[in-house]
Amino acid sequence: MNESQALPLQSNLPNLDVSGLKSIYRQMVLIRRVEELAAKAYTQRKILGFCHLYIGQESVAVGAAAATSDDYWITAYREHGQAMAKGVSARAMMAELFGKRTGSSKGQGGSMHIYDKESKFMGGYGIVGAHVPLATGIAWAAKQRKEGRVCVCFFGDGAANQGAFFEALCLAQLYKLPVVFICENNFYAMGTPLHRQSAVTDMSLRALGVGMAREQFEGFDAEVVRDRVGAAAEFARSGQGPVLLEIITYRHRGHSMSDPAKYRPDGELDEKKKSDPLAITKERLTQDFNVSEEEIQAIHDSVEVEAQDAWDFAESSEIPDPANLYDFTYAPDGS
Amino acid sequence: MNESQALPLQSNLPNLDVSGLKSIYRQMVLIRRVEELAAKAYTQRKILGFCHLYIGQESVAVGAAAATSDDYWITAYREHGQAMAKGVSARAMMAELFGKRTGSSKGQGGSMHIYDKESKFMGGYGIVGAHVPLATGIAWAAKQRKEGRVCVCFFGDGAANQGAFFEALCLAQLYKLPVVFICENNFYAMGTPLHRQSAVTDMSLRALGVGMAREQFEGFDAEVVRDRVGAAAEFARSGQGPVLLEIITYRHRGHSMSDPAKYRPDGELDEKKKSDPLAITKERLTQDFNVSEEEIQAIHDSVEVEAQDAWDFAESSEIPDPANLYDFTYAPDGS
Amino acid sequence: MALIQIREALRQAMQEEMRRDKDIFLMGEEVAHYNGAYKVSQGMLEEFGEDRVVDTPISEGGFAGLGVGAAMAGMRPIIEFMTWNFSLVAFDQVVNSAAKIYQMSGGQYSIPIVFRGPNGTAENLGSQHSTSVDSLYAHFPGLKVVTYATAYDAKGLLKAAIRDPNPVVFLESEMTYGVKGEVPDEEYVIELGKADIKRAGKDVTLITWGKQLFNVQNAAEQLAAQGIDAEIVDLRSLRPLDHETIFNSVVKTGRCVISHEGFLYAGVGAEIAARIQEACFDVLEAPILRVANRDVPQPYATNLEQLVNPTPERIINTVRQVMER
Amino acid sequence: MALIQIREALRQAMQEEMRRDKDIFLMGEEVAHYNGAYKVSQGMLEEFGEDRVVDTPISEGGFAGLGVGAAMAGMRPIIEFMTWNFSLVAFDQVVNSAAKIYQMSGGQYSIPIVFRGPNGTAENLGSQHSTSVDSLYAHFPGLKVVTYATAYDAKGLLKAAIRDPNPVVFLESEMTYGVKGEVPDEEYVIELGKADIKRAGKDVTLITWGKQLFNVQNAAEQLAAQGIDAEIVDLRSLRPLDHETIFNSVVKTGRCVISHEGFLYAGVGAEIAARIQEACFDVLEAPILRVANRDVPQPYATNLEQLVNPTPERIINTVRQVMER
Ligand SMILES: Cc1ncc(C[n+]2csc(CCOP(=O)(O)OP(=O)(O)O)c2C)c(N)n1
Ligand SMILES: Cc1ncc(C[n+]2csc(CCOP(=O)(O)OP(=O)(O)O)c2C)c(N)n1
Ligand SMILES: [Mg+2]
Ligand SMILES: [Mg+2]
Repeated sequence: MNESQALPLQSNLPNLDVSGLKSIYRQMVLIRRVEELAAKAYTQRKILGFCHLYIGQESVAVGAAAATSDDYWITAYREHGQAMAKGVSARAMMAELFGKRTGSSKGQGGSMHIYDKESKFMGGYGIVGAHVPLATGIAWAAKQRKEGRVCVCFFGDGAANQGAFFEALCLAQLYKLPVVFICENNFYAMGTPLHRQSAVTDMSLRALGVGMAREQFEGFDAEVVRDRVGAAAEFARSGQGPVLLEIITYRHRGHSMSDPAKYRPDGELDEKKKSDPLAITKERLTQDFNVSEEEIQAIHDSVEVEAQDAWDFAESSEIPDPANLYDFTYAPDGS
Repeated sequence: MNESQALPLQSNLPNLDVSGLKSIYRQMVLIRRVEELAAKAYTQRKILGFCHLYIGQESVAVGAAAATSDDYWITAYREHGQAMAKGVSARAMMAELFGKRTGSSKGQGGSMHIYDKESKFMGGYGIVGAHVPLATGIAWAAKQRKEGRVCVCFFGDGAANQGAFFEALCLAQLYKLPVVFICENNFYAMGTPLHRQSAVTDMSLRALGVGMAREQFEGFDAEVVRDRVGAAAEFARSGQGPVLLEIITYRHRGHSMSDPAKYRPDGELDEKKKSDPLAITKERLTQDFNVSEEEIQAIHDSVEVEAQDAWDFAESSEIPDPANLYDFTYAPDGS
Repeated sequence: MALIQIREALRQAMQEEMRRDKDIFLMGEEVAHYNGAYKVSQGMLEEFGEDRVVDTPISEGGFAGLGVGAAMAGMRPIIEFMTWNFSLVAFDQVVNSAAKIYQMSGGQYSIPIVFRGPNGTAENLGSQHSTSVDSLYAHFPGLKVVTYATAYDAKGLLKAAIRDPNPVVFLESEMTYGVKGEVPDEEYVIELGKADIKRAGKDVTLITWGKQLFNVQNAAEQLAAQGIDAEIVDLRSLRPLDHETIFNSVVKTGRCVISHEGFLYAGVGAEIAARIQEACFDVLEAPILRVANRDVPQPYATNLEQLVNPTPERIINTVRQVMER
Repeated sequence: MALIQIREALRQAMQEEMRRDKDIFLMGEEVAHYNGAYKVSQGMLEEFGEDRVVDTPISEGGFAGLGVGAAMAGMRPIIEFMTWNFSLVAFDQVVNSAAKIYQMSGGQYSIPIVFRGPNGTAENLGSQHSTSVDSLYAHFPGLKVVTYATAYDAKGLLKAAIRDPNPVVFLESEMTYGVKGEVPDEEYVIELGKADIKRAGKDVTLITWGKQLFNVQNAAEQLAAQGIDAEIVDLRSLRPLDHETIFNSVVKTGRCVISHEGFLYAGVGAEIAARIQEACFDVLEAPILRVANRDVPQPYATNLEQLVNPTPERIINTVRQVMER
């Protein structure tokens, strides 16, 4: 009772076939391309405010989505990739970043607050750590209603120092709620490297203090992420309680568009780029599944079209109607 | 680096001689007697508001004081016993409870907010868990000024669910601050037993998540508490970092004066009273140190005098001067 | 009509709503097995079971957030803070999560949640246990803030709060849980956002809310004996505010005193004064005065505490000042 | 005199004080190795070392509490919140620990601490990153609340805040860190609690604080061109308030508009309006009006955000309304 559950857990997901893996690859390429365009739009001041890119971490969101497509997701402000992996279209995404009424949050939220009820994407949040308790409530509802769903909750290594995170772990374990907590350890919280923000650098150890099942693994390979998140989700879904996963990853860009990321040790970025999620999955496709370079190129071409279309859509959409300014403060009676 | 320090730690305290043990015994008897009088005064409405008694837990405070008399202490609202163990006189204590200007906080604080700068008693606090971060700051100051002091921080089993507690653990371990965290596990947070408020019931496990040294032990014997707290304080004092101690204890009364404590299982209280701290130390004195029943009685007699004197002092002291109402909001310039 | 305690009125409101809608649940410290720190939820665990009346660990931020998440996913949580003092460790969840998700999501997720518990000063609890949070929460668009003084209002307003699709901050008082009042046998709901004239009068408008109504009523009776006929406006809802009732009364009397618990500085009373002087400038015959706590952290000692609190005596003196203009 | 950015003025204030008193240290997220999220503390790690310029994990409640504890034990911490939005997870530590320990201890422990960081709306940051905390903290006796618009005020006030034996909430703005202003070469300190007349005028009093001063100055210039001569009172200190300067100005002009960032409801502007109408009732020729954020959570889209913010245009229109009475 006082001991954390031994892991690794068993995953019951069938192996991915080539079309499944191609779709994962395409999704990762699309996220990266949309992020690149977002960066470009930001420098053109078409996107404003804070903008935190997901480039380098695509395998985490896309791998996790392959295992939990009908489950709830909730996350922080670095959520463009997660939103798209879960089902937000490139158009709705980009339009939100552009602050247009066609955006996923109608231009109210912006980069940090993408929501999509349809795909059970419960939003991106700006107060570090504060969304983690929300995950326990979503899981509470799923459990009470016997939906058989879990809530997947993403947060960073830096967030694992917040009291809100800890309280959520305590509650989830006490009530045995179906939450898969995913700490995306990209080794930095803004400019602060992990070893200067936490005495332990294996963040999955946080689970020990509350007796929660846990696992730490590298997440550059989307297939591995799919498998391990699938296993954790099965565990949580079956009523055995929550799981804390620490997925090791890396962000290729600065913390946000305004961070030049000068704090990285020389060579670190180049070293990490050797395990670029896109390259890993591409290699698997070409080496193990004999997918041709032409097919790969076709994926990239179709992504390019979709991403450009998203840009065009965002650009040509209308800004929010000032007449609706007061419509988003209170839900109307009866809703 | 990611592993909690192995315990038990070594204590370098010399054994207590008979006079040391007698003084511990006297202190425990005094605390109990003052608490009993506080209960009586409460029923007479001489003491008002919330009043949380320490009866049953005396060995923890008195044992800890024997090991850390010149160190800083900070605690929650169940602090009468700790305040007295650390050096607050029965008079100043009782006068504060009576809301008199001669009280330790001049009648401003009341039962939950006893302070005494002189004896480095940094106060009792009313927001569960919120004082735990303060301990890290006190230890920060002690460390910066190379005082060689530690900060001993008491809190309950219930408090170990608060985010503030967790954040304090993280900070203390990251900065290797000289804090001895003492979780007084009396098995209840108000009416909620431990197993319904936490998935793990060994609260010292909380340390694992941040890589902190830890130990769990029974604290009914003040000598044991002195030894183990001494060991933890040595460890922290020597610069090796904080320690989380979970000291198992029991409160004989309800949560506060207004709680009839009907939630206890039948027989539990009687069972626990078999390990009454006063009885244990008394037995040690009479059996191992050949202290006579007359000497024991003399201790009780002198305590009775001191406790009654405290009551009389409190009763006869003046209430605060209304003219000073505004003197406690802001410290004057230059202070 | 039945004469019941306020705690029973609140309990009935929760029970009736929970019977009606299985998505409603009550969560907080000691609400289940202990039957509530102040016995508001007495017997509810027995009726509704552990899934719907839920004890929590001491982690207000955590379970307030749990409630918000559950609301997003379609449930209707009632989150009890043992007292609102303890909500200050959950402040961010209330003002940044509950209050803003409807807006941040562009209207996709409404947050039908009630946060409730006792607010303000009780007696001799010291400064950390005596905070009135009224203005802290009423400051934020996205929240509704509701309070009551009588059993009738308590029940009708809590039912409305539970049915509201928005986060409602519902302010009670441990000092008055035992106060009895008449409550109809048949079901009723009191619309949020409507003030109530608790006493009609023509000389001066007294604006108040929450248990401070009792002090104001006491003052009004004494004033009546002195020939001053005060009208009492009990706001009940602090956000939204019922401008119409407030302004109509002041237009009628031309004079106004606002009395509330808690600190004066940037309190709800300041807001009301600011609005009244704006809307009723031409009819005001005297400045609007306020009677609230004196500007110090609440002291423990009884004599000091009484000096700090907004007593009937202080209200009377202030009204006399206003009348003498 | 030197022409320097506000961030440099703030840095100089901290540096000068830290050189003078080794008990002062700066702590917060990214303040040391990263040189500050907004480069306010640039170079300070190098000068003062890791013991006195300290990076923290993301745990505002934890390190705010650490600061309070250190202050109790005799140090003088400066705690930086990367922005004040994030102080909301540390709210309890500021209002229940920092603000009350001096009182709870019967005056034994003073808490000489400065909490500082940028406050209020920047641009397009969405609702969770755009909170103005002014009134939330000014509500509490035990705290002082200070802000500035110019480099000169920034430096002199921050030095005073650091020297103050009480907890000071010091409100900055990321939008103006780069704004330059003249600062004397010799040392100076600006006493807390003193407002400053930023423009003398006779027709109407404009009260403001923080970076909103720039909008108010802009409005005043346009108004001058229209023949309306406005006096601008820059409060600088929200708690304590400088009644004398405020009331003298309103007595002179007979008209008043208050403009500030953040929400109107129970904002600091409400408090000032309430006090002015009380103190200056007989001289007021028009109601006191307020111009603040519109009552919605801050939207992301630029056109909506501009609609929400208290712009010079809105100030001008409001002043004209007041003048037409
Ligand atoms: C409560 C709070 N404190 C500080 C910030 C400012 N901030 C935004 S992101 C961030 C770093 C978070 O790091 P991590 O959790 O590792 O996530 P990552 O950015 O690496 O994805 C900080 C300090 C914030 N948004 N909220
Ligand atoms: C933040 C907060 N939440 C709730 C309370 C009400 N409360 C006071 S004591 C207590 C129980 C604390 O239990 P524990 O930490 O085990 O300490 P013990 O009373 O057993 O000494 C509660 C819930 C509070 N004071 N502060
Ligand atoms: Mg990170
Ligand atoms: Mg306990």
